[in-house]
Amino acid sequence: MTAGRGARWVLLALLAARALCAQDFVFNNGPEPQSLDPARTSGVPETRISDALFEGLVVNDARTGAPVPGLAERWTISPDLKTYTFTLRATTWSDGTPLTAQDVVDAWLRVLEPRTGAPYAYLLGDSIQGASAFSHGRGPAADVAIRALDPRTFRVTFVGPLPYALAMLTHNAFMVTPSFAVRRYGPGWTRPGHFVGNGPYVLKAWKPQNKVVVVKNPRYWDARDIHLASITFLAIEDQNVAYDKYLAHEIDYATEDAIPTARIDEIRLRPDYHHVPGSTVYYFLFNVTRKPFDDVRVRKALAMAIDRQELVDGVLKAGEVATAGFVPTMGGFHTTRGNAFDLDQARRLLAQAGYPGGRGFPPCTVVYNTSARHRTICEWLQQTWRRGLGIDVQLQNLEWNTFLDTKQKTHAFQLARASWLADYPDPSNYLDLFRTGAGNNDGRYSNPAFDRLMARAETLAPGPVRDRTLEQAETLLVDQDQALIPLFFYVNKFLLDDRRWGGIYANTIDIHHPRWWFAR
Amino acid sequence: MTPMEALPVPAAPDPLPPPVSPAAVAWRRLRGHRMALASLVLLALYALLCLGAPLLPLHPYAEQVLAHENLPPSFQPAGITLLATREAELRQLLAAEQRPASPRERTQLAGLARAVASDPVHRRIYLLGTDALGRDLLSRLLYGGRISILIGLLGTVTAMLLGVALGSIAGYAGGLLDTVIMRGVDILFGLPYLLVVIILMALFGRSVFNLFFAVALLSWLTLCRVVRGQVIGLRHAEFVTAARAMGASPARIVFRHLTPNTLGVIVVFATLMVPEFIMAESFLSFLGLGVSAPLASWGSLVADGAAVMELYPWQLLGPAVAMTGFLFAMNFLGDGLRDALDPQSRRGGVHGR
Amino acid sequence: MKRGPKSPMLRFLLRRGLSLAATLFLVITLAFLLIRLAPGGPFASEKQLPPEILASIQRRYHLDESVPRQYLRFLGDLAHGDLGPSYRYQDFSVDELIRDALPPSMTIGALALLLALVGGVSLGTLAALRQNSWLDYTAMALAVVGISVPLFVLGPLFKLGFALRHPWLPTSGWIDDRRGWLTLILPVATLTLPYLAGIARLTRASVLEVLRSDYVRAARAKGLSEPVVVLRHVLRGALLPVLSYLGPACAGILTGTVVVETIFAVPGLGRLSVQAAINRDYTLIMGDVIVFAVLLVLMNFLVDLGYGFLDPRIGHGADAP
Amino acid sequence: MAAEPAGHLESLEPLASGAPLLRVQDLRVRFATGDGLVQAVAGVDLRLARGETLGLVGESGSGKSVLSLALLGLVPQGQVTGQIWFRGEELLAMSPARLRRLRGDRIAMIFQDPMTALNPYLRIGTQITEVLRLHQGLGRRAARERAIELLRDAGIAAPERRIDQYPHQFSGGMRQRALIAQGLACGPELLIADEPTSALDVTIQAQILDLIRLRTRSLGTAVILITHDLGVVAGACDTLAVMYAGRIVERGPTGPVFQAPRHPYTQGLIRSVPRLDRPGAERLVAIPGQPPSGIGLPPCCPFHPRCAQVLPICRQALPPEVDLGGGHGVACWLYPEPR
Repeated sequence: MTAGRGARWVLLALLAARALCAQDFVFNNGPEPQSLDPARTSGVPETRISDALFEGLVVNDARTGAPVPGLAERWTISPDLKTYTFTLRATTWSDGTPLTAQDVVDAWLRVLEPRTGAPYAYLLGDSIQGASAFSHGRGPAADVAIRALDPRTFRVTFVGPLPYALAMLTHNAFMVTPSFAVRRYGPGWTRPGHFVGNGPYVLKAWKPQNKVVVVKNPRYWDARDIHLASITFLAIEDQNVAYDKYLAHEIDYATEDAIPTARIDEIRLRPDYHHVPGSTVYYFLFNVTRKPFDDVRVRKALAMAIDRQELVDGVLKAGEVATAGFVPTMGGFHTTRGNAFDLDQARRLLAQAGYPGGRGFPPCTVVYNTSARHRTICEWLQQTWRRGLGIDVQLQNLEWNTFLDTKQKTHAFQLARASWLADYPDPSNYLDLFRTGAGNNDGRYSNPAFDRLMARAETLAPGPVRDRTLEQAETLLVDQDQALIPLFFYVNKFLLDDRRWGGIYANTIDIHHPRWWFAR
Repeated sequence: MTPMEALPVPAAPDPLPPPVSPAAVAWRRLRGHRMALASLVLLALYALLCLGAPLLPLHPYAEQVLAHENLPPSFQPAGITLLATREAELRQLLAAEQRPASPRERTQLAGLARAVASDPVHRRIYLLGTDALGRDLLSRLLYGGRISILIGLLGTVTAMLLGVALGSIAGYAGGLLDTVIMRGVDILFGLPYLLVVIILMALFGRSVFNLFFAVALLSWLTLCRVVRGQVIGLRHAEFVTAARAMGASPARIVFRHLTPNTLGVIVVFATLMVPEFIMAESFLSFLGLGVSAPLASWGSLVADGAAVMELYPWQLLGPAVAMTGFLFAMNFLGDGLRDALDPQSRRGGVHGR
Repeated sequence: MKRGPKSPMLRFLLRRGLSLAATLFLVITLAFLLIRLAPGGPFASEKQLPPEILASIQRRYHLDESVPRQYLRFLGDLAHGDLGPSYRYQDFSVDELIRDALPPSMTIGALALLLALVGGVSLGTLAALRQNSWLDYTAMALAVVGISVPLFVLGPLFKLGFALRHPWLPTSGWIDDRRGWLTLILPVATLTLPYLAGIARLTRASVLEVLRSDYVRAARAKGLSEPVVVLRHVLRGALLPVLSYLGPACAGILTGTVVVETIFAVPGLGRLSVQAAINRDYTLIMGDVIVFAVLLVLMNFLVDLGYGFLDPRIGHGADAP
Repeated sequence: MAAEPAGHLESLEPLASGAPLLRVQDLRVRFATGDGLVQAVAGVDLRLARGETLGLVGESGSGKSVLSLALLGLVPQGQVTGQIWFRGEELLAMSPARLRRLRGDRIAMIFQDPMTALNPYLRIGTQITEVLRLHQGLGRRAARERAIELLRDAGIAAPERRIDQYPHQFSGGMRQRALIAQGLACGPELLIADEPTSALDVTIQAQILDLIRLRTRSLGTAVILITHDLGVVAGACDTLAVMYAGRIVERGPTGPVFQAPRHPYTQGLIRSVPRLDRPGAERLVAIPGQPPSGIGLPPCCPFHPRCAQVLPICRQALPPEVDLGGGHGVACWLYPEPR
C-alpha cells in the first residue's frame, strides 16, 4: 500500500462518514432480482430480499438455520404428524391492515393457482392434501386442506408425515403475500408506493440493475428488535466488481457473489473471511443412455480416477469438502462413502470395459456453462483423466441457455456439469432428481429398484427406517450405478467485519435472514 | 511526410507512368516507412514464434503441475522459486501471528525442499511464470497467439471475400441489385452487435472457429460500402468501357478489372480488420464465451489475467504485452500500407464529389 | 420528385426518414426471428419448471402461439407503443426497464464521445502541427496503446490505481450512490480512451494531409497567423474523416458500454441487453434492438447533417445550380 | 554580374534609388531525406526591380517552385540559407510575425492549381475578405464591398452573387480569377505566380495571363512568373531566368535571350517551342535524358549528361556565371569568363 498521507486522511474521513450512517447496511446481492413477489421467485438474491420484506409462519434461525417462530407464535402437530395448527401473532401489514389467518390461506392458494405460474407451486402441491388437484386445475380451492379457523389460527394438513415440513415452510413459496394488494395493483404491486408486506423491512426504492432499498417496518411485530435503519441490496453480477467494492469499504458485507475464485488465495487469509461447509453438491452427470457411459464400468472408472482431495486442496482452496457421495449428511441420514479414489481399480474397470489404458475410448465431451470456476474444474478433470486413465476428453463451454437446452431438452451430452441445492433440507429432495421420468432427471437414469426405494420412503415417518431406506437408495445410485460423479460440497462463504456487524453467521443452509442483522 | 512530397507537384501534366509495377512502387515506399518496416519484422517474428511453437522446447500448454500454481516469471528452475515463495509466505504468516514456526510447518517445508531436490519436474523454468493450475504461461501465450491470429485471419479473409464481392457487384450493377445489397448492409448494421454475437454463439458456439466464421459474416459491412464506393468511381473509367467494348462479361469486368483496382483499400482494410477480430475475440472471452478450455487465446489469457492483476500481475502483463504488441504492429503496418498504396489519398477523400 | 415539399431540406429529410423507417422495420423483423432461433427460452432454469406451470406462463405471454401470430401481435403492440412486459424481470415492463437504463448509458456514452472528440481532435492536431516532436511521438504511442488495450483491462487498471490503491474515487456504482457524480469519472475515462486514441490518430493523419494541401499553403501565403490557418482552414477539411468515424464509433461505444457498465456496476442499457440476450428475454431484446437501431440511425443522420455543414460540396440539394 | 534593368515605373513609395525591390543572394534550400540531402535550390542570386516582370523558367523539379516558397518563408521542413532582401529588409532574419505581415500584403502568391489553392470548405468571399480584414483592417462590410470590386476587376460577372458561392461552384478559369483577385487584394509590391495557367484550358490561359499583366501593371506590382512554358514568358515578361537543377543557368532581358540563347539548355528549350506566338503546353521532349534528382550533386555542370556540346571541364567543375553584357548572364563553360 503506497497511499500517501493525504489519501490516508481521505480514508479516515470516509470511515468517519460511514460510521455516522452505520445503520444503513449495504451489500452485493448478486444479479438483479427477477421479481420481488415471493410466489414467483426462487433464486438466492430474490430470497434475501423476500426475507426482509415478508415473513412466513416460520423463519430460519441465524446460527443454525433451523425453523423458529415467525408470523406464527406457536404451533401444535397432530399425532399422525400430518396436521399443523399455527397460532398467528396479532400483527398488521405494513399499511396497517390487520393480518389474519385468511391472508395465509389466500397467499398459499395464490401460489397454487395455475394462473399465477409460481415455479414452486409443486412444493405446496406435492405436500398439502388436495393441493395437487387444485394446482392442476382439476379440483376446487375448497378441497385444499388449509383453513383459517379464526383470525389468528391457521391449520394445514399434509399428505403424509413429512419430516421436513417445518423446514419447508421457511421457503419463499410459503410466505404470506397481501392478496388484497395483488388484486388492487396487479403485477405492479411489488413496486415502491404500492408495496405492502409483513416483514421486518418495507420496500423504499427499487432501481433495476442498481439496487433495492428497504427500510425498517415500524409495524413489524418485533420492530423493537430490528436494528438497522435500512438495507441496500446492490445488483452486481460480477464477483471481481463486488469484491473490489468490499475492499474499498463501499459495501459492508460480501456474499459469495463477491468472492472471486481466482483471488481465493488472498481472501482465505483475511480475518473477516467466514466459511462453513454447505449442503450444495457439485457433480458431473452422466447421460447413461449415451456411449461410452451406458457402461457402468466406464462410469465407475472415471469416478474412481479422481483424487477429489487434490481438487479441493490444490485448486478450489476455499474450504470445500470433497465427497464421493451425493447427499450431504443431515439428521439421521449419512452420506454414502461412494467409490473413492482408487486409480488401480479405475484402470482395471476401464480395461474390463474394453479400453485398456484408454485405448479405443470413443470421443467424449464434457459440457459446462460459462464460468471461470467451472472451466478450471473441468480443466483439472481433463488432466486427471488423461494422466490416470489415458482418456482425452474434450471440454465444451456453453452459454447458459444453450447449456440448459443441451442438458434438459435435447439431452445431447455425454457428461455435464451440475450442482444441486435442496429446496428444503431432506435427502429425498436430492434423490428425487434421479427417479425414472422425473422432470429434472437430465441424465436419463432409470433403475426400478431405486424408484421402489424412493416410493417407499415417501410413506415412511421420519426416523431411522426412513433414513436407512434413503441411504440404500443413494448407495444404489452412487456406489452401484455411478449415475453421477459427485466431487465436493460447496463451502458457504462470505466476508463480514465482525467488529462492526452481527447477526450473520456461517451456516449450512446458507440462509441469513435479515431480521437478525444488527450493527455493533 | 517525406520530403519528396514536400516538393510541389510537377506542373506539367506528365502522363508517362514509371516503368515499374505499382506493387514495386508500394514496396519501395513501404520500405521508407520505418515504423511499418519494424512492424513487419515484428509480425514476422510473431508468425515464426506462434507457428513454430510445436517445435520449441515448451512445456505442453495444457499440462498442469498444481504445485507450481501462480509462480512468478523467473530464469531459475521452478523448484527454487517455489521454495522461496513458500518460505516468504510462511515468514509473513509467522510475523503476522508473532509466533515461531510449528514443527508441522517446518517438516512441510523440509519435505518440499526434498521434493524440489529430487523431482525433475521442479527443474522446469517458467520464463513468464505460471497460472492458477500451474501451467506454463509462455507456452499458453504462444499457443494462444496461434488461436488469436488464426481467428483474426479467418475472420478477415471471410469478411473480405464477402465484402469485396458484394461491394463490387453492388457498385457495378447499380439499380435494384445495389439497393438490395446496400439495404441488407443497413439492416445488419442496425442489429446490436453483441446481441447478434451472443445469439450466434448460442447457435454456433460449439467451436470458436465456426463462431468467428459466423461473426465474419457480419463484419464485411464497412468494407462492402468502401469497395462499392471505389467501384462506382471506376465504373465509367475508360478501361472498363474498353473491356466492355471487347465483349467482356460483367463478371469478368467486375472481378478482373474493377476489383484489382480497389486492392489498395482492401489491403489496408485487412490490416486493420485483423486487430478488430482479435479484439472481438478478447471481448467474447471477457464475457466468458471465448475458446473452449484448455485452449487459450490472447483474449482469454488477458481476461483471466485482468481478474488477478493485483495478486499475480504477470498473468496479465505477459498476454497483454503480447497482444498489444501484435495489434500495435498491425496498426502501424496498416498506416504504412495506406501511405504506400495511396500516395494521393487527398484526392480520394472519404466522400465523392 | 417533381412536386414534393418545397424546401429541398424538407424533401431530403422526408426521403431519409422513409428509408430509415423501412430499414428499422426490417431490422426488427430480422431480430424477432433471430432470437427465436437461439436454443433455450426465457423460462429455462437449472431447476426446470413443471410442464403445467411452464404452459401456464407461456400462455400468459402468448408464447404458445405460432411464431407468425406472435410477430403480428408484437407489431400490433408496437404500433401502440407497447413493448410488453419483460419475461425475466417480471415486475417491470420493457418500457420501464429501458427508460431506467437508457440515461446512465447515454450519459456515459455521450460524455465519452464528447471527451474523445474534443481531446482526440486537439491531441491529433497538436501532434500533426508538431510532427516528429516528442509531443507527436508521445501522443501517438498513447493513441496506439489506447486502441490496442481492451476495455476490460483498462477499466480494472484505472480502478486499481484510482479507487483501490488510493481511495480517491469510488470503485463502482452510479450517481445515486453516496459518492454521487464521482462515480462517473472512471467509467467515462475508461470508455473515452480508446475512442480518443482513434480520433487522435485519425485527426493527425488528416491534418497532416490537409497541411500539405495547396489551399493551406495559400492561406499561409496570405499572411494568416498559425491559429487562424489551423482553425479556419485546416480543421474544417480535416474533420471530415473524423466525422465519418463517429458513426461506427457510436456503435462501438454502445457495445463498449457493456464492459464499462459491468466493471463499474452502472445500471445501464448495455448490461441490461446482455442479460436480456443471455436470459432470452424476448421482449426486452426487442426493446434493445429498437433502441439500438434508432440510436444508430439518429447518429448516422447527425453525421450526415454534419457533413452537409462541414463540406459545402455535399449539399442536400440545397445548392444553387 | 549583369546590371539590373531600370524600372519601368516610378516607385509608389520612396526607396533608395537603384535599390532593387527584391534581392536574393546565394539562396540554398536543402531537404533531408532517407536517401540523403536533397538540394532543391543550390545557390541562386536574383534581383527584381519594382514593377518588373521576371519569368522563371525550368523543368519540373528544377527548384523554381521551392524558390518561390522560400521567398515567402514557407518552405516546409527544409534548411534555407543565404539572404533575401525585400525592400531592404532581410526576410530570413525577420520575426515570423513580421514576415506574416508582409505575406499577402506586400508579397502575394498565386498557386498553380486553382482547383486546390482555394479552400473548398469556405466561401470565395470569406477567403478574399480575410486578407483584407487582416492586412487592411477593413470591417466586415467594407471588406465585402472591396472584395466584390476586386472580383469584378478580375473579370468575374455578377460578383455580388458569386462572392457567396463555394469554390466548387466556380469553373477553373473563374477560380484562377478569384485567386488573382485575392492575391492582388492588398495591392502587393511583389506577386509570385507559380504556373498560374498550366492547369487551365488553352483558351483560358491567354485571358488569365492578360489579366495578370493588366492588373499588375495598373498596381505597379512586380511579378515573378514561374513557368515551364517559354511562350508565356515571351509574351509577358521583361526579363527571364532559366533554372536547371536548383541553379540559374541563364538570365537576361527577354528579347535578347530569345534571340540569342547562349546556354545549350536554353537553346534546347527555345528550340522545343515550335511557334512563339502560339501558347502551348509543349514539353521538353527535345532534350534527351532526365533532369538530375538533386541528391548528392557532384561538383560539375549538372546539365552535362544531356548536353550535346559537353566539354571535359563540364564533368569536373561547376561553371560560374558570366556576364555577357546588357544584363545577359550565363553559367556555362562554353563561355569562359573574359579575363
